[in-house]
Amino acid sequence: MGFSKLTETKVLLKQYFKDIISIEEGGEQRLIIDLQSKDITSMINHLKDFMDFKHLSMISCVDWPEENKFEIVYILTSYSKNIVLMLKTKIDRKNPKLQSIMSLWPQAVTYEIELNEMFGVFFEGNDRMGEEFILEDWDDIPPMRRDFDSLEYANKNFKFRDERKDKKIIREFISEHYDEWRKK
Amino acid sequence: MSTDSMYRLLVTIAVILGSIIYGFFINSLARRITARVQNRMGPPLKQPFIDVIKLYSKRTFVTHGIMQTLGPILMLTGIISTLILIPYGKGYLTLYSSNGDLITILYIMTFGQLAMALAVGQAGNPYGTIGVARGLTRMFGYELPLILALISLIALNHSADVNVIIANQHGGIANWNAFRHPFVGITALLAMLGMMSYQPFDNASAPAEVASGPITEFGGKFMAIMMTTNAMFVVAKLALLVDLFFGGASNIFILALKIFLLYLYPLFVGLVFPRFAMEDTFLFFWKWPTLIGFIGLAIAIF
Amino acid sequence: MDDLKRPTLDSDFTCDMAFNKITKWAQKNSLWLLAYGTGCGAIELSPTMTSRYDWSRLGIRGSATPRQADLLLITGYLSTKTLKRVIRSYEQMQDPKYVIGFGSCTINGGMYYDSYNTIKQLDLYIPVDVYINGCMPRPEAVLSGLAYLKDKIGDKKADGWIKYKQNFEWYRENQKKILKSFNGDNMPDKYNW
Amino acid sequence: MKTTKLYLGPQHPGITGNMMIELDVEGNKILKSKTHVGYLHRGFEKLMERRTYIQSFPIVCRICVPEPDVNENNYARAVEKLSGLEVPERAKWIRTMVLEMARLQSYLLWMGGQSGSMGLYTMPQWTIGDRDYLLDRFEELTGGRVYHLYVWPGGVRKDLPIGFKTRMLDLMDYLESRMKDYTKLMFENAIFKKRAIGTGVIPKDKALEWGVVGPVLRGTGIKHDVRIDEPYEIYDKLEFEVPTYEGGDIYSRALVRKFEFMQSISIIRQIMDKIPEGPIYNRIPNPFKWKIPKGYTYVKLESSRGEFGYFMASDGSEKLRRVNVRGPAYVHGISLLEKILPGSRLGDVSTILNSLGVCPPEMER
Repeated sequence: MGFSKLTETKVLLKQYFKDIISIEEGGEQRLIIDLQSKDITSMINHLKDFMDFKHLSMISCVDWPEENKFEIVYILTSYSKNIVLMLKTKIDRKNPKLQSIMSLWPQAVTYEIELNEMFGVFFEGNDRMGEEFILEDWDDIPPMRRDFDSLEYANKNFKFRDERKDKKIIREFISEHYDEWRKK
Repeated sequence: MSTDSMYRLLVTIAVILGSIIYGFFINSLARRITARVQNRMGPPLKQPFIDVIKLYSKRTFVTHGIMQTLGPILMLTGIISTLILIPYGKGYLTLYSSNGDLITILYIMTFGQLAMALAVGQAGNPYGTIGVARGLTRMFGYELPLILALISLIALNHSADVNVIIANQHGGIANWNAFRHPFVGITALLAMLGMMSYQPFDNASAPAEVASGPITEFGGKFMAIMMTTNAMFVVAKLALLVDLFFGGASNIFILALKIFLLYLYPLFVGLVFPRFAMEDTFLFFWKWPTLIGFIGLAIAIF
Repeated sequence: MDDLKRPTLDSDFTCDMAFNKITKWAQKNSLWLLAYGTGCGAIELSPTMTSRYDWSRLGIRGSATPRQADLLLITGYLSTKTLKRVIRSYEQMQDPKYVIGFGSCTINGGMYYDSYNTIKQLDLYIPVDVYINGCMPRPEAVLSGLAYLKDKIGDKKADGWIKYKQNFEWYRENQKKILKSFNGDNMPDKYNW
Repeated sequence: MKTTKLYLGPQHPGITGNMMIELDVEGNKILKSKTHVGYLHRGFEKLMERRTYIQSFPIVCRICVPEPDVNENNYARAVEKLSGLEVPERAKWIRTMVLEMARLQSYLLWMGGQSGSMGLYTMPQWTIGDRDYLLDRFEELTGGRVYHLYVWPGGVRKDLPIGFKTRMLDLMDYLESRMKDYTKLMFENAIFKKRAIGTGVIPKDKALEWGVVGPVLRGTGIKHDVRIDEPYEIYDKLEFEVPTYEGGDIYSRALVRKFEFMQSISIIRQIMDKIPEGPIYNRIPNPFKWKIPKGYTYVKLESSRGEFGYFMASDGSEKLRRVNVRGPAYVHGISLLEKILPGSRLGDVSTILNSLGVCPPEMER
C-alpha cells in the first residue's frame, strides 16, 4: 500500500521538477531527493502546499570537506501519504548561503539558527542569524564542522586530572583478538 | 510592679516561648503525617528545631537595606502583640486579652504581613514582590468571609470581647459556636483554609511558580526569624479560632489538643488538592464562603 | 592544586566555641539542597527524594533559592554556559555551604572527556567537599555520599567554603580561563555574596 | 501597567531540567516569552563522529535522560538500516517491550511532574515511588537503573531472565490497580480540572503546521502515531488503540496520556503472552573495524512525548559522518512554547511546560 504511494509520489515529483538531480527510494516510505540549491525553496513550497507534506521533521547539515561542500538536508513528512522525504542540496563550503524557509514553518527558525551556529551556514531571510543559541562566548570555528577537532580543543582549554599510573590502552588489543575470541 | 502583673508577665513569656515550641512541634507532626500519607518515613520529630538552629548559625548576613533587616523583626513584634491579646484559658492564661477585643486582634494580625511586604519591597527580588502581591490578594480574599463570620459572632453575643464569647459557649459541644450557628462555623472554617497557607491556597510561596515567594531573598538569620514567627502565628491563629468557634479551653492541654485537631483539617485538605490559580483563589473566597457568611449574618441579626 | 592554601581553621571556623557543638550538630542534620539540576543526574534525585528512598529521613530538603540553601549538588557534567550560572548561585549561597560533585563527569570529564563544551574537573572552579562517582550514581550511592558529607561536617572537615574565600584569586583565575566574557554580563569580579 | 522582565531559570524549581525562559510579564499576564537553551550542550553529534559505531552506543542513551531506550532503539535501527543487518524475531519483541516499559516509566514521571507543578505533592511521591518498581525490572533485565545500553545493532544484549514474565505481569497488575488511585487523586480532582481545562490551548488547525507531535497532537484531536503510521519493530502484530481528545488543552493531553498508559500495560501483557522463542541477536563483525556502506537514513519512533527521529549519514568508513537527533522537545520547548505562553498566566508556565513534555537535554544535545 505504502509502496504504490511512494512510486506515485516519485513519478509526480519527476514530472513536476525537471531539475531534480536524482531521486531514489531509501527503504520503505522514504524518498531521497537531490536538488540544486536554487530550487530548494520552490520545491518545499510546492511540497507543502500541493502535495500535503505538512510536517517538517528536521533540517540538518552534513559536512563534506573533501568536496568542499555542505549538504543541507530537509526532512519532510506527509501524514496522509505516510512518506518521509529527504531533500538534499549541496552548497559551497566557502560561502554557505541558502534561502530561509521560516515563512513556511515557524519552527524552522530554530533549526536554522542552530545550523548557523554549528556550521556557519547563512540563511537569507532569517532575521535571527548570528544570534547566540546554544553556545556562549564561542571564539573558535563553528564546532560541528569536520575540521574542528573536539579533543584538541578540550586539551587546549580544559585541564584534566592526572592519569592513573596503571592506565592501559586496551582498545587495540581487543580489536586484534576480537575475531578469535568470538569463535569460542 | 504588683505581684499580679508580675505573674501575668511571666505567664506571657511562658506562653510566647511555649507557642514557638508547640508551633514547631505541630509542624513536625504535620510533616510526619504528610510523609505517612505519601508512603514514606518523613523527617524525625526534632527536624524543625534543627532547621531553625542551623539557620540561626548561618554566617553570612546579606542585607539589601535597612527595611529588609527591620522587616522580620517588625513581623515578630506584630505576632507577639497578636499572641498576647488572645486568651489561652482562664486566670493568668487570659494574658492581656481584656485590653483588646476582636477588632483589635484582627487589625494587629495583618501587621506582620504588611511588615513582610515592606521588607520584601526593599529586597527587590521580582519573585518576592509577586509573592507578596499574591499573599496580600489571598488575604483580601479570606478576610471578607472571616469578618462576616466575626461580625455575626459579635452580633450573636452582643460583645466583641473574646472572653465573653468563650464564656457564652459554656456547657457541652452542642453549645460551641461552630455547631450552634452552623452557617457562621462553615464560613469561618472555609476562611481558615486561606489563613493556613496550605494547598489549595499556597500561591504566595508556590515553588514551581515564584521560587519561594516572599522569602526568596531571605536566607540565614532572616529566615530563622521568619520560621519562628510562622510557628507562633500558626498557634495564635488556631488558638483564636478555637476560642471563638470551638468552645475555648479550660486548661492548656485541652487547648493544645484542640489546636492540633484543628490543624489537621487544612493539612488533609492540602494533601489531596493542587493549588488554585491566583484569580480563582480570590473568586473562591468571594463566592460561596461570602454567601454563606451573609446568610449566617442575616440569621444572627434577625 | 598544590599552590592552594590550606584553610586556616582557627580564625573563622571555631570562633563560637560555646555553641560550636550544637551548631555543628544542627548544620549536619539539616541540609537544604539547592534545586538546580545542572545535568542528567537530576533524574536520580527524584527517586532519592520520594517515597522509596526518602532523603527527608536524613534531614535533607530541597530549597528553591540559593539564599536558603546549604548544599549545592552538581548533578553531572557542567557545560561552560552552566558553569557561569553555577558560580553565581554558589556565591549567593550563605556560609557555611557545601558542594557535592555528582557523577563521574565532575571528576574527570567522564564519557565527555573529548567534548568541547563541558568542564573536566569541577574542583578547579568551585571547591568540592564530596564526590560521588558513577554514571549515574544509584540513589543508595547518593544517600551514602550525603551521609559521608554529614560526617565530614561533624568532623569540621567540610571546609570548602573557607578554602574558596582564602584562595579566591586562584579560583577566579581558573574560572576566567574558561568563561571568556567573565566580566561582561553580570558576573561580579569581587566576591560580593 | 508596568512590564516586568522575569527570568525563569536556569535555577528555578518550576523549570523541567536546565533551561531558561525569559518572560515579559504585565501583572499576572505573559506578553512575550523566549526560550534560552544550551545549558546542557555536550556536542553529542560531534562526539559520535569521533567514535566507531559501537563506541558511540554508550553515549547515545544519554541524549534524553527520562527516556534513554528510545535513543538506543533509534540508533540501533539506523545502523541496521544502513548496514542491512537483520534482527531476530524474539529480539524485536523484547525491544518493543523495553520501549513500552520506557513509555510507562516516562508517564509515571510525567504524572509526578504535572501534578507537582500544580502543588499536588502527594502525587509525585506515589508515582515516582511506583516508577522505581519498573526501574527494578529494568535493572533485572539490563543491569542498569536509568541507562540500560540494552538494545544493540543486531538485537538485544541479553535474554529475559528466568521468572521475569511472572514478575512483569504482577507489576502490570499492580500499576493497573494504582491507576485507580491516580485517577481519583489527579485526573478527577476538581481543582486539577479547573486549572487544566482551557489552559495552554493549542488550536487544532495550527497544530500540524506548528510541528506538534505525540500526545500533545492527539490532545488536539488529530490522530497521528508513528506506531500506526509507520509500524516499526512488531507494532503491526499487536492490538492497541490510539486515543484522541478534542480541546488541545492540558487536560486533554493528560487524558491522552492516561489512556496510553493503560494501552501500554495491555501491550506488555500481549507481548508477554505471545513472545516467540529464538535467538536474541545476530552477530556483528568486529566492531572496531566494522565499516558501514555509504548512505542516508532517517528513522523515527513514537516516544512518550512524540516523534523521536534520528538522521544518520554514513560515508563508508568505521565512523559515522553525521547524526542529527530530532527530539519532540526541540519544537515543543522552543518555538511552540513561545507561541502558546503569551496570554496565559504566570502561574501556569510550569504546568504548560510539563504538559508539553519539555526535556532540555534533547533540545541542545
